[in-house]
Amino acid sequence: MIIRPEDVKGDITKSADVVVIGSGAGGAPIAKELAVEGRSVVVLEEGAHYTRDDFKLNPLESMMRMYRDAGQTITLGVPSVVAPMGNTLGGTTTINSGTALRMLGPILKKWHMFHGLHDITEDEMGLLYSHLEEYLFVKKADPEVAGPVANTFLEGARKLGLSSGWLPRNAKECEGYGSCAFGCPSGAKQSMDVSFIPDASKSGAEFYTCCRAESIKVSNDVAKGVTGRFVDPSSGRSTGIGITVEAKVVVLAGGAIYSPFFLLRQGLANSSGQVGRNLEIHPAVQTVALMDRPMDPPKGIPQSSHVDEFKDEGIMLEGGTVPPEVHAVTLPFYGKAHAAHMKQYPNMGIFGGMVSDIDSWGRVLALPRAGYSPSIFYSLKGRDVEKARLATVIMAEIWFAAGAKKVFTAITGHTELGSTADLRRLAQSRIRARDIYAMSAYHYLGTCRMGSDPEWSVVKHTGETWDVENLFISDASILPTSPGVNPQLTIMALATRNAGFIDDKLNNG
Amino acid sequence: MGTLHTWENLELTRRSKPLELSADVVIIGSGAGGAPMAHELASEGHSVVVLEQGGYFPTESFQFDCTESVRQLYLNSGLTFAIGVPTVLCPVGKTVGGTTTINQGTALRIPRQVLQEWRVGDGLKEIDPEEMSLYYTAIEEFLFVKKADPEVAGNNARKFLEGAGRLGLQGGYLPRNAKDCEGYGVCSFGCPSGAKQSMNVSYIPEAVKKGADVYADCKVTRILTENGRAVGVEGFFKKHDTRQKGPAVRVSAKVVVLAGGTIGTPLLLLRNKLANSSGEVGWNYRLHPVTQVIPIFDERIDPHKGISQSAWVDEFLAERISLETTVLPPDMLAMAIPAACDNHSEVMSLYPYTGLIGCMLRETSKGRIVPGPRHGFYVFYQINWEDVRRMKLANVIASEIAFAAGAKRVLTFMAGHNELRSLQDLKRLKSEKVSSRQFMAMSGWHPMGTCRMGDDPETSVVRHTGETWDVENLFISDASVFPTSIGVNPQLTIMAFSLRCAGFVDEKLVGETDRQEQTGTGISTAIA
Amino acid sequence: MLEKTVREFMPVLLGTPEGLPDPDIEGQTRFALEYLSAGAKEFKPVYLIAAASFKVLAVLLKRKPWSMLTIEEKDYVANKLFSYSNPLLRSIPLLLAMPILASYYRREEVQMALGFDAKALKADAELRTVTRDRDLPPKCK
Amino acid sequence: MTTREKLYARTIAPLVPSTLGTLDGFPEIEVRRVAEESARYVCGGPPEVFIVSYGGVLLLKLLALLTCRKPFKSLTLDEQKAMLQKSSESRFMALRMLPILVGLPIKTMFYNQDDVCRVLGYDRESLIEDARQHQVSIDR
Repeated sequence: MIIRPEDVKGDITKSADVVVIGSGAGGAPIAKELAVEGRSVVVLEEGAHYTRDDFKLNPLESMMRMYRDAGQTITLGVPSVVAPMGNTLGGTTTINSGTALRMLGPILKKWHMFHGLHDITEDEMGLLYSHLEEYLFVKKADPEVAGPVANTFLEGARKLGLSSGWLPRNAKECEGYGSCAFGCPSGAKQSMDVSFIPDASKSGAEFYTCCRAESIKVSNDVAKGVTGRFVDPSSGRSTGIGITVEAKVVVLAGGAIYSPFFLLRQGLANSSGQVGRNLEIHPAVQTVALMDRPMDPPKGIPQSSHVDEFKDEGIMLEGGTVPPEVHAVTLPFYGKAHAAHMKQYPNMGIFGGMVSDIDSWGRVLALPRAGYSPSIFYSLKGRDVEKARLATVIMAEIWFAAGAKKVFTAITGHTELGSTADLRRLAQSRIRARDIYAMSAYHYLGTCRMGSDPEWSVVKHTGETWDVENLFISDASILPTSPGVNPQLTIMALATRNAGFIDDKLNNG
Repeated sequence: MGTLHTWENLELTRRSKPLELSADVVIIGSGAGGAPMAHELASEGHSVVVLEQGGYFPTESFQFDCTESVRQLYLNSGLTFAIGVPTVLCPVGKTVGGTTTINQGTALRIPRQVLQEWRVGDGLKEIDPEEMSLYYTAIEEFLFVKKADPEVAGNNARKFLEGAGRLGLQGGYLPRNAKDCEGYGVCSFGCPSGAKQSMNVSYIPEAVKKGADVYADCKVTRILTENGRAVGVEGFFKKHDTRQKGPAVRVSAKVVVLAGGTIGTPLLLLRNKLANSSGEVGWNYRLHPVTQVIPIFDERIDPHKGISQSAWVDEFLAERISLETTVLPPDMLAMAIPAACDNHSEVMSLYPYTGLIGCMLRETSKGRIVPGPRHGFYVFYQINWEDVRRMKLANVIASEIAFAAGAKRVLTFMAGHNELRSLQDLKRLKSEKVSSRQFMAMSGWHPMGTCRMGDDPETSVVRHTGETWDVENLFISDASVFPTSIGVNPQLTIMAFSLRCAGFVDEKLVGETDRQEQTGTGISTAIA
Repeated sequence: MLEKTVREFMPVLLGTPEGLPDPDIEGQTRFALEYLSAGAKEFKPVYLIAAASFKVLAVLLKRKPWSMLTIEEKDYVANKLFSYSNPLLRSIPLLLAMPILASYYRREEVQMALGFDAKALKADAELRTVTRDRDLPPKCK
Repeated sequence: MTTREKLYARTIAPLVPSTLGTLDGFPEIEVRRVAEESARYVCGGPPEVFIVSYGGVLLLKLLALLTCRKPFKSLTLDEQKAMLQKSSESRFMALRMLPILVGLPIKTMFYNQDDVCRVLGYDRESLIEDARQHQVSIDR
């Protein structure tokens, strides 16, 4: 069952087979798989538990409640990237757009070749993916419900002959309320808090919400348990009530930013020095099109269509409509000009292009800062800047083919493209990383990466860390490179796979 | 029936009188850009004149002597170097049949993504992929294109594909425009058996049969224009290997087609100050930089036996990297190995045990062509930071394939990592950063992009039809019209664009003859 | 101190949106402060530094004391700063405008004018209950 | 042989033995023939290539003078080889490329000779004969 901080009176000490830190795409599947196997599972989740009644389609309030730093986390570096992260029961899956894509084929081959992960075979992943797709009701977005923005963009892409289509989403009977990123009002999106977590708690798993894990107890290189403390959801300060859990296996699933932060604070499992390094955030650059007909942006599914013509080259274009108050911040105007453009918001269409970053440098550090928050350093470099420019050019071309009057891009000097001549000037220009002003990222990964070589990786292919026995890491941080698409399904697949290994460990442990 | 004229069979001497010609179309250059168009227009019944600055060499004249054929068939006898760090060797053909006579015969279609990127990023929406595949099938059928035959392909290709297979990389034998090839391994120096269907044995003889006149040893210097329309060209005969200048030549034509190649066409335009309102002529020079990795096996490979370029791995094409096997006869390999005295001779003594894997990039770096004094020219090309990283990744993959294929040592020509004896050295190479100064032997075999095609006059030189924006009836049909590099050997794509451009030239000619009936004034009368 | 800054920059960065309801300074400032305190701890000091540097740059650009500058001139300075490719200069107006714009465009009546009716959508969502069992058709109360 | 080719052949001749390195099992190096053919090859190219190549040769000789304080010709074969080896492994790109640039035509011309190729298993006559029998005609 799910325990709220109010129900907890005094300090708690428990013992269980497995303790999981974090209930996102990495933690919840493990909790459910092991609970169904009859193991006793305790999950500590730092965020609070919100149900669909609390989601009232008001983005800013839900951001203040369910996002880390109210959605204002920014990476330090050039360009500074807005990096929203979930901090609620169900982790980031509660506040993502629900796109459930399988990882690209060539990327798995690269994992074999460059990271030595030969044990993760193609058909094993295929099995895991099909099981998850069936369990989460994954099906393609419905064109009628998707709304005019997605349909118009696909029309433009088809006119240019680019391979595009509707995205598979883990939504059941979605009616297109347009606010997946702020909690699905109708509960259609099968995020963790409505799929894995209820099933896990039915089979006996205990979820402690608003409970922040402090440290992992380790004796002669074997993880023994976890100590944590309950925090007040609104202010983030601790309420003084502690919790300690003894367990045979400890699973860290805090996400690609908070797992390494947790390990670095305690100086754990970092003999290779790779914890926190190799951060990839799959940054996205956005274009806004001013059409001549009303597009009614907030209605419909924000992320329902995609253009994957250039997915092998690391560019994936996906929808990204946002409500007015979030969109207002990204327009490249201020004062009178801003108001004039915002008046035309109903005629605006928004689309995003994600770049799978290979050259960029990213790192998570546990610097002394007020409050419990890591410092994220990231700078876009080389080929990724090129890809960001190419993604913008392709999106602008598609918008013009779909009949846009103007296209606003996120590249200084080319913020407003009135005609294809401006677009050609952008296509031929060579921009630098600091010319891109509004970049956002949603898929952080790679900070405790899997590998076959203890010098270059943090965890084995089973998810267990090289240095500390019985300490597993199962979230986005173990992915060595970006899967080229939205990683939520891949993280769940690897989590389910790790659950199998944890089960074997418990059998003979 | 047309004729193929050369310096000899016209018995030209310094004092013979100037030649006056007139035709429907004059094509400058007989390479992959000019020959298919000449054949297409000649079979449509138009009178076609092709002027080629190089000499004509029948198949019998190719005698396996590489240095001799390099001096006869290559521009500047194969010694054109691009100025930049590192200096890049840019071998280009100067003979009847152009660079196709001295290329390896690989006939690949343009990758789908690249064509889409052109249609979307560079504004060439009118190029329709289905239409292009029609041209490709027509050319492939005309040039007997088929995959290299494994028995004839040689041990180097077999070993390479074995290694790639062990790593699970997608690859295979290359389609080649060769008919019953016996694997002599000297394609880059003139195919001795005439098996390689380069232009000088395929489109040019067929075009001559259909009535086209081809003039070898004829250098074009001026393009004649009349109020914004191209009406003819001027040049002079010059024997290809001596400095001896012959009589002048003037050809008046309804349509002028430049097919002099990525270096020849911009030089002609820049010297005539033509079609350069956008200022783009000569810029955006691309060349597919190539570095090579030489694995040394412990069993005999005999690289010279077999097809020189016959197998490739296109697994990483989306990351702009393609690996192709290329083997060279001993003297060319000696030229390609950048090592000094003893270790050079040591590698050469192991020649029968060496293979060679070429790593080619679809680069994003750009260069420039600048006309120099007295018909000379300078090439500037600087590889940028991203391509250096890609080149290092390509070398790492090639070395990994080589080790998987059982190589004992792998020579990668990067200073500091000259020789990889074990996987340990490979790991060190993987972890270290490499700078452009460390590349010791880089060459670029596919020059492209100096007269870019586009839909906007300010940033491109020619329309999608191939006609220049500024000068009417002046078409460009060679690799210089490619907006970016394409990642694979471009000869088939150049021919496909040449056929496509021929369609538009034919329309223009039909329009021209109707205009003449109405106004009753022929072009030639206006000139005389 | 923070409240004075937010109130001061509200008209400048918001502009006078004709056709949309006029800004209610009180409510928006209160929400902006709440939004600022909910964010990262360092956000408030950074916000004050950004406001100060905006004023200094405005005086330098316009060569007039800050109090004499009209709304149009401040507006011009904001857009000019944003056109630079130097990330630091460009982030000043972005940072200052974020809470102000968010606080204005989250109000009910402004969203109704822009065609986004949250209440109606929430009411419609209430009717639907999505269950995880496969065979039941969608229930609509 | 133009005057330029004679000049180039004369200046490059002393470099030939050391550039080719120790060649056990190969026929004797005919220094004159290799030098003349390299000169003919380099002078066939554009004038800039001749200038750079000839300049390289002079620079190399100057380098020998500076480092070993003796003109290149008077150095023993091993000293010459040691100097070329050291220069080709230096950190500076210019010094690294110098022996390679100068050695390029010499190596090509030497390994182009028929007798040397035969040692490497590349028999030109038999290939020519074989090609003559396999002439391909392109009748459809």
